[in-house]
Amino acid sequence: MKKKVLAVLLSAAMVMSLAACGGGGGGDAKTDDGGSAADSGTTAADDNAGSDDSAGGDKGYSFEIIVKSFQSTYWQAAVQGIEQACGELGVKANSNGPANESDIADQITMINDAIEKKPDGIGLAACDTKSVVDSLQKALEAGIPVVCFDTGVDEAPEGSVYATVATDNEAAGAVAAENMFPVIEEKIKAATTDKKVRIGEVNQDATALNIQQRGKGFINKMLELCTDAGKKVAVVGNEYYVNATEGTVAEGEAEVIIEVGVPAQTTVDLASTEAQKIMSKDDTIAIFGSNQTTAEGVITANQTLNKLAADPAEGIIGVGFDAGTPQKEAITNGQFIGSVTQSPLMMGYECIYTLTDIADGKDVSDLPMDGYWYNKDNMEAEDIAPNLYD
Amino acid sequence: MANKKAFGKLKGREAMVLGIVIAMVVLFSILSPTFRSYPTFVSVLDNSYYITLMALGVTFPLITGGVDLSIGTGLVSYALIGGYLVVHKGVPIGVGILVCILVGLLIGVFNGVLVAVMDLPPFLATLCTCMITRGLGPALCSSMGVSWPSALSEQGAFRKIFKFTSASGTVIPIGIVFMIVLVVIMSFVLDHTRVGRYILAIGSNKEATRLAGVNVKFYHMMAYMISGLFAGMAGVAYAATYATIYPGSGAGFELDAIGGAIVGGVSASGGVGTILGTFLGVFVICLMKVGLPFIGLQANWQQIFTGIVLIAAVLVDVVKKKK
Amino acid sequence: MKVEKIKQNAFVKKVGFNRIVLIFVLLLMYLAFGVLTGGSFFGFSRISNTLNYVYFLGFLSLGVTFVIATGGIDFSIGPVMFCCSLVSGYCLTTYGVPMAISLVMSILIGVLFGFFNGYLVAYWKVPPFIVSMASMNIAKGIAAVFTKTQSVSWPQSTTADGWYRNFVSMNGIPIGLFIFLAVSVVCAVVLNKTKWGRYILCLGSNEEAVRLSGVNVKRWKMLAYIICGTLVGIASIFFVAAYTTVQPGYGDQYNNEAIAGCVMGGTSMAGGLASISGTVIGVIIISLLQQGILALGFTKEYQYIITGLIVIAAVYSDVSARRRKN
Amino acid sequence: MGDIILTMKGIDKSFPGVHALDHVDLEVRKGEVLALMGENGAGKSTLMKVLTGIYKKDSGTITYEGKEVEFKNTREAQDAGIVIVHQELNMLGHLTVAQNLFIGREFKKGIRIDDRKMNEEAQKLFERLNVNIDPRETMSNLTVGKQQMCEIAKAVSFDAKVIIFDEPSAALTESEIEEMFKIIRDLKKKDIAMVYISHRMDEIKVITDRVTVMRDGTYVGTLITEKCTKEDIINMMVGRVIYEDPKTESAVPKDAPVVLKVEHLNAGRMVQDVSFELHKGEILGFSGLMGAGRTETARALFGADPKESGDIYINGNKVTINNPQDAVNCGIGYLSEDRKRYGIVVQKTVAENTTMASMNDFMNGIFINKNKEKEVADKYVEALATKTPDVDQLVVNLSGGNQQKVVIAKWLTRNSDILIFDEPTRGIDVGAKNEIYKLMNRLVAEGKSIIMISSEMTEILRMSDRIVVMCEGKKTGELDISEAKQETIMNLATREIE
Repeated sequence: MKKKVLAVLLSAAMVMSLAACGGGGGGDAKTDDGGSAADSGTTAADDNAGSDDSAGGDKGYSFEIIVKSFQSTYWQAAVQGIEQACGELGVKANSNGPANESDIADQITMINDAIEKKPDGIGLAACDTKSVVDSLQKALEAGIPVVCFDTGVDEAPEGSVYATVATDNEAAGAVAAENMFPVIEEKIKAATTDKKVRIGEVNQDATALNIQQRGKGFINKMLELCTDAGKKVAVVGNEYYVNATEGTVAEGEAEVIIEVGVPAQTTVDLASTEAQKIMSKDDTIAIFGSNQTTAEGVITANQTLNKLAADPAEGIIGVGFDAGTPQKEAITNGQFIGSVTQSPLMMGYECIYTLTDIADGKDVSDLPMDGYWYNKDNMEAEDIAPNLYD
Repeated sequence: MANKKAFGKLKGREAMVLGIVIAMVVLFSILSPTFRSYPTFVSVLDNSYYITLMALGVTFPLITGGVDLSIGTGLVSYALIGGYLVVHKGVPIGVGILVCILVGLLIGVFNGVLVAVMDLPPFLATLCTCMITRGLGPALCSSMGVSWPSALSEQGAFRKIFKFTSASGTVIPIGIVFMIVLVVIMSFVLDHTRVGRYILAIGSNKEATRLAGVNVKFYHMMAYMISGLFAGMAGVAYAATYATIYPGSGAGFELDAIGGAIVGGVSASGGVGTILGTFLGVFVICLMKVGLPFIGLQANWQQIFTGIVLIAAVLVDVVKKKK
Repeated sequence: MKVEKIKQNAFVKKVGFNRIVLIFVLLLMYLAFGVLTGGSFFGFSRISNTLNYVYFLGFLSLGVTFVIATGGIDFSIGPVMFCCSLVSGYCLTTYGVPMAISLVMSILIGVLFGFFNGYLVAYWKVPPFIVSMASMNIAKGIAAVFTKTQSVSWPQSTTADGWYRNFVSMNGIPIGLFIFLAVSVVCAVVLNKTKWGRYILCLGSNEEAVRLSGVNVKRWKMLAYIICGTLVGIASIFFVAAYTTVQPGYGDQYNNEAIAGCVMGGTSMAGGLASISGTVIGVIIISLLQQGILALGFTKEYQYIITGLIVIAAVYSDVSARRRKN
Repeated sequence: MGDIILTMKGIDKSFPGVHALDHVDLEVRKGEVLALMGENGAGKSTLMKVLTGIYKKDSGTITYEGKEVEFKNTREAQDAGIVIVHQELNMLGHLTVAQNLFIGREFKKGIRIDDRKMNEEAQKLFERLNVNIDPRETMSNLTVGKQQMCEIAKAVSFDAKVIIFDEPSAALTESEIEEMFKIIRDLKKKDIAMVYISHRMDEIKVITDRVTVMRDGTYVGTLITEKCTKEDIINMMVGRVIYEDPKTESAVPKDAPVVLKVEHLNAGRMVQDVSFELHKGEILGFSGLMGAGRTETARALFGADPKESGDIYINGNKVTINNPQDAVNCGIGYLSEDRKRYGIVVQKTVAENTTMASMNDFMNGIFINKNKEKEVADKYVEALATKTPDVDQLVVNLSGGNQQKVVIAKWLTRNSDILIFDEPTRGIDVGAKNEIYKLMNRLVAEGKSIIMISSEMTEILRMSDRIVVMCEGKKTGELDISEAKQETIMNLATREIE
């Protein structure tokens, strides 16, 4: 029995000591990245922050930032922006996020936890737009202002969300379609019912609203462009997207097919299987991966298939979304003709500025962010490069 | 005479699984023209490497009558740690790979100590390690996703271990050669060395093995070390095949590997199993993963089928035993 | 001599030494986290907040306790829970099935999976580990196929159908706590005071002896899985009542936590020994641990690592205690 | 008789609360078979475990081949030439015979295990011992007897100088025992010393040279086998005289009604066309050698194993018994030979085990009526004189005889009229044995009927009213106790074996 008590006590002690040393390590790692990109976002900062903040100064506010996860480098970039803004404004921001973008439950816990800490404001990138509603209500009751970034929460209780800093995902998806279309226009025009052409899209599991919107934005725009070109279009694959589009025809009658593949889980291996399935079909002329994971799935699939090419005559046209090293390389070496990027860094950055403004008692408003098209030629451009995180 | 019968039975299971693999290939090829192409063949292999490696490793704990649930989250963790060192700390790629494998081995030792020395139920002990490894990688790499160097970059040559792309664009899946070599080596280890013999013996009757003067704890631990080592290697294979390692993923990978081993005839109660069987069993699982989308089924069906195949595989044993 | 000692501590005997240790650990942890977080951990709102989001885990743990009591394991509880809320939620939002029926459906789907698992384990003698691995895949697959890989959001509290969220808490009254405790009491009664529980525990300890006593062991074994399935169904209701949204393809992570809670409470993986009150305390310890680690400002990763280590410590103390007894 | 090879002197060993060995002496000579006898718990196994290094002795000396030794583990003892053939078989069912023989000391070629050489060596060994076993056969495919031979062969292969047999015959058939004795005589000629632990008096007489008797952890004395009688040994073992008077006449009236009738029961190789009747108030003995199919018959009758055909009548009515539930509902109770596996749930209390088969009588609505349960359990603890502090005691803490009483209580609680006792006194010491016998007699006097399967001839002759003899799955005879003699039974039990 004694031994048992001892074991329990030991384990308790273990928690404490682990917690103590673990905490230090985590903190260090984060501050490391803070200053490195300090010069990148200044133009935007001037636009927004106004003259009285130009000196930086020490405001002493503390904010809680909750991102979707740290899984992809996208969020690392966002945190970078946050820390950059913090440095400039002299405020503190504590970032946290679940292990996986699908851990809705964990994120809720984190938000509630953040509210308990009674910060001056909360910056939130919601994993799921519906389940956070209750927590936002709590924040409202506790009088803590919330700024949503990356993803807006449509059903938020009146007055809880002060401003939203987010990409218009439907428009961003459309950007991908608009840039893809001219390249493959010839092929689409040549398509007949007997000699169909196929455009693929790989979407991460259609759970998060913004990826859904992105996917739909792409499909609708492509549909519109093809229909304008006088072609009959069918959407096949995942039933959600098939049912969500209008103005399509049955697969047999169509000249252009848009095929949507959705992997069962957000893993690269399943994403690449889906991409492979579409790319190995003979009539496929183009493919779009609608976020970092799925775009990398397309690249992985191509490692075997070797079908991606910059010229429609030589192979399949690839378009991606977001950034990350593999995707940037794919663009450089001509596998992708380009990608759409959001500006996570700017979103994080603006989020802190907005929060500080609220704390200062200023009026704030929503800040829509654009999706930028980037390709081999403009990757180095000043307004693009900072958003192309590794 | 009786010996021949026993031998035949063992072969029978492997032959059956091989038959299933062939039947699946034939079926998918008939149903989907795009399936019967060389690239698809390569991609099935691509998807199989890390699962094969995990399965080869986990066969050993399974044979002792235990299980190792930590390999899935483990391999992601190891790949993260190795990749983090390479990408962010400028460590040479070789060292990164070595670290990846060594951390795997280390966790294997940890599992071994829990199960063999401290005598914890393997299921529970490795479940805990599964949680620990899930957190370990992200914690050490400040939660970042890591992209190992791509095939085109200077350090990306390691990816060619598994898939060699010639200048003309022909893809040669040399990974499969390594897998076969490993299958031969591990078959030898299992069937013709002390380690394998004692691991089989432990699975058959641990107490009797102990009384025979065998250092049971050591060999029991060895099974988990092999499992950890192969999980480390699976981490390398995973990093070589896929572009980016995302922290927090990996839960559930182990089930593909364990499922493959079980389908291949490893007994869930220990004592029985062959490496060749495991190897073939993995292909049943992988073909299902890659093949089902090709024949027009939405991705989710593969999970339902995997479940059914697993139960079917075990039922074959149950029915056989009844006879 | 020994007898006397036990008599002296009648209270200890009644409550059980294990539970006293557990409660002690619980209090210690609570205090430690409270002090470390500068007191913000002590508040009532904090506690009830925390609890609202862990009831589902409690139900899962209760369910899996029955299965582990038979010497089996159920690895599919998390994904099955998601399958329940996804399928019934999809019917609710897409086909306009009334809320009450959807809730009943959630439970029924859980029961169905319990039946499936139990039938395979008890009647076809497939090892429980494999059965649950399979049914985990099947649950995920069915949920995803049914919902076309879309997440499902149950109605918000402000809508007409939002009343189901009152199960968790209504106007600040922790209804969920009452329901959870009530269900725990029912479970404890079932396990300790009824024929069902008696047979489930006995067959977990020595199935053949029970069979040769003329007991239909298959039926009782299956029953344990069905009870588990029912509780998983209930858990699914509490999950959506707390979080509203469920997405297909997930749920595995809750297996570990639920099993960990159960094992922390002293239920033996070898079967035959199970305690509902232990499970309740165990699951609270696990949740408190997770909340506490978050409150200390650590990321999720540390929570995984520490939970893993703690469970190892708990199991080791249990195993070594039992080894000394023999 | 050869020189002394092993001497243990003043061996003392205590466990918490138990003085297991109290200055025990033992002396073994080359080329002899020394019987080590004593009741259960006398300390025989403990002594042997001390010898082979499993336990560490508290004091005393062990002299082996003239040198004082102290082995740290079985491996060291083996290397020195002292090997145990265990009571419970230590085989690895999934491995082959040769692999089993050489486990822990495989022949190697580099890092490769040389299986071929192992097979050859095993073959040579078997030839030397004159047994016919294929070294390449999977162990679990062998009969229990052959497996035992493998164990002995393994001991021999260690170049053992001292071999300890721990109840080697428990699972063997008569012919297998004979085969084993041949090997033992062979080994004797090779000057190997053997310690033979057994409860079977007849074997002791046949095979051993000297008998050392232990009682309650102490050394009682050593006798020359040839010069002593069974009674001498038993007296030394128990310190009190046991009367093993056989029954001479059936106590059952001729016209007692038939409560159970079994016709043409078939269940696999071990149960072929078995028919018999059981009268009210009768003890029907089932005699035969190990593996004669008696237990299998009982299990098939009880529905524990599937049967192929056969009719069962209870009190003249035909009944269907497909599983134990049916049997229990027909009023049959089965007390297995292997209590721990088939009889009791050791981790549960006496009360819980008592009511296991009759839960429905203890329900109060949906709840278990624990008061009534305790009441009934108390009643049987008293009636059967079960030694337990209270009914809340876990059964694992009770001794074998008392565990058996709990199983009996279980069936009495269920009101079973027909009780099948399968080896009711196996593993139970002599004192407790008599109590079980008394109890059985009391039960039949109260109108119960008993089928008793027993391998002990004295038990059969002492308890039965009638005797059914089985051999190789067939019923070979049925005798009234008045005409039953050891020789007749033995004759029937071995009739088909030439």
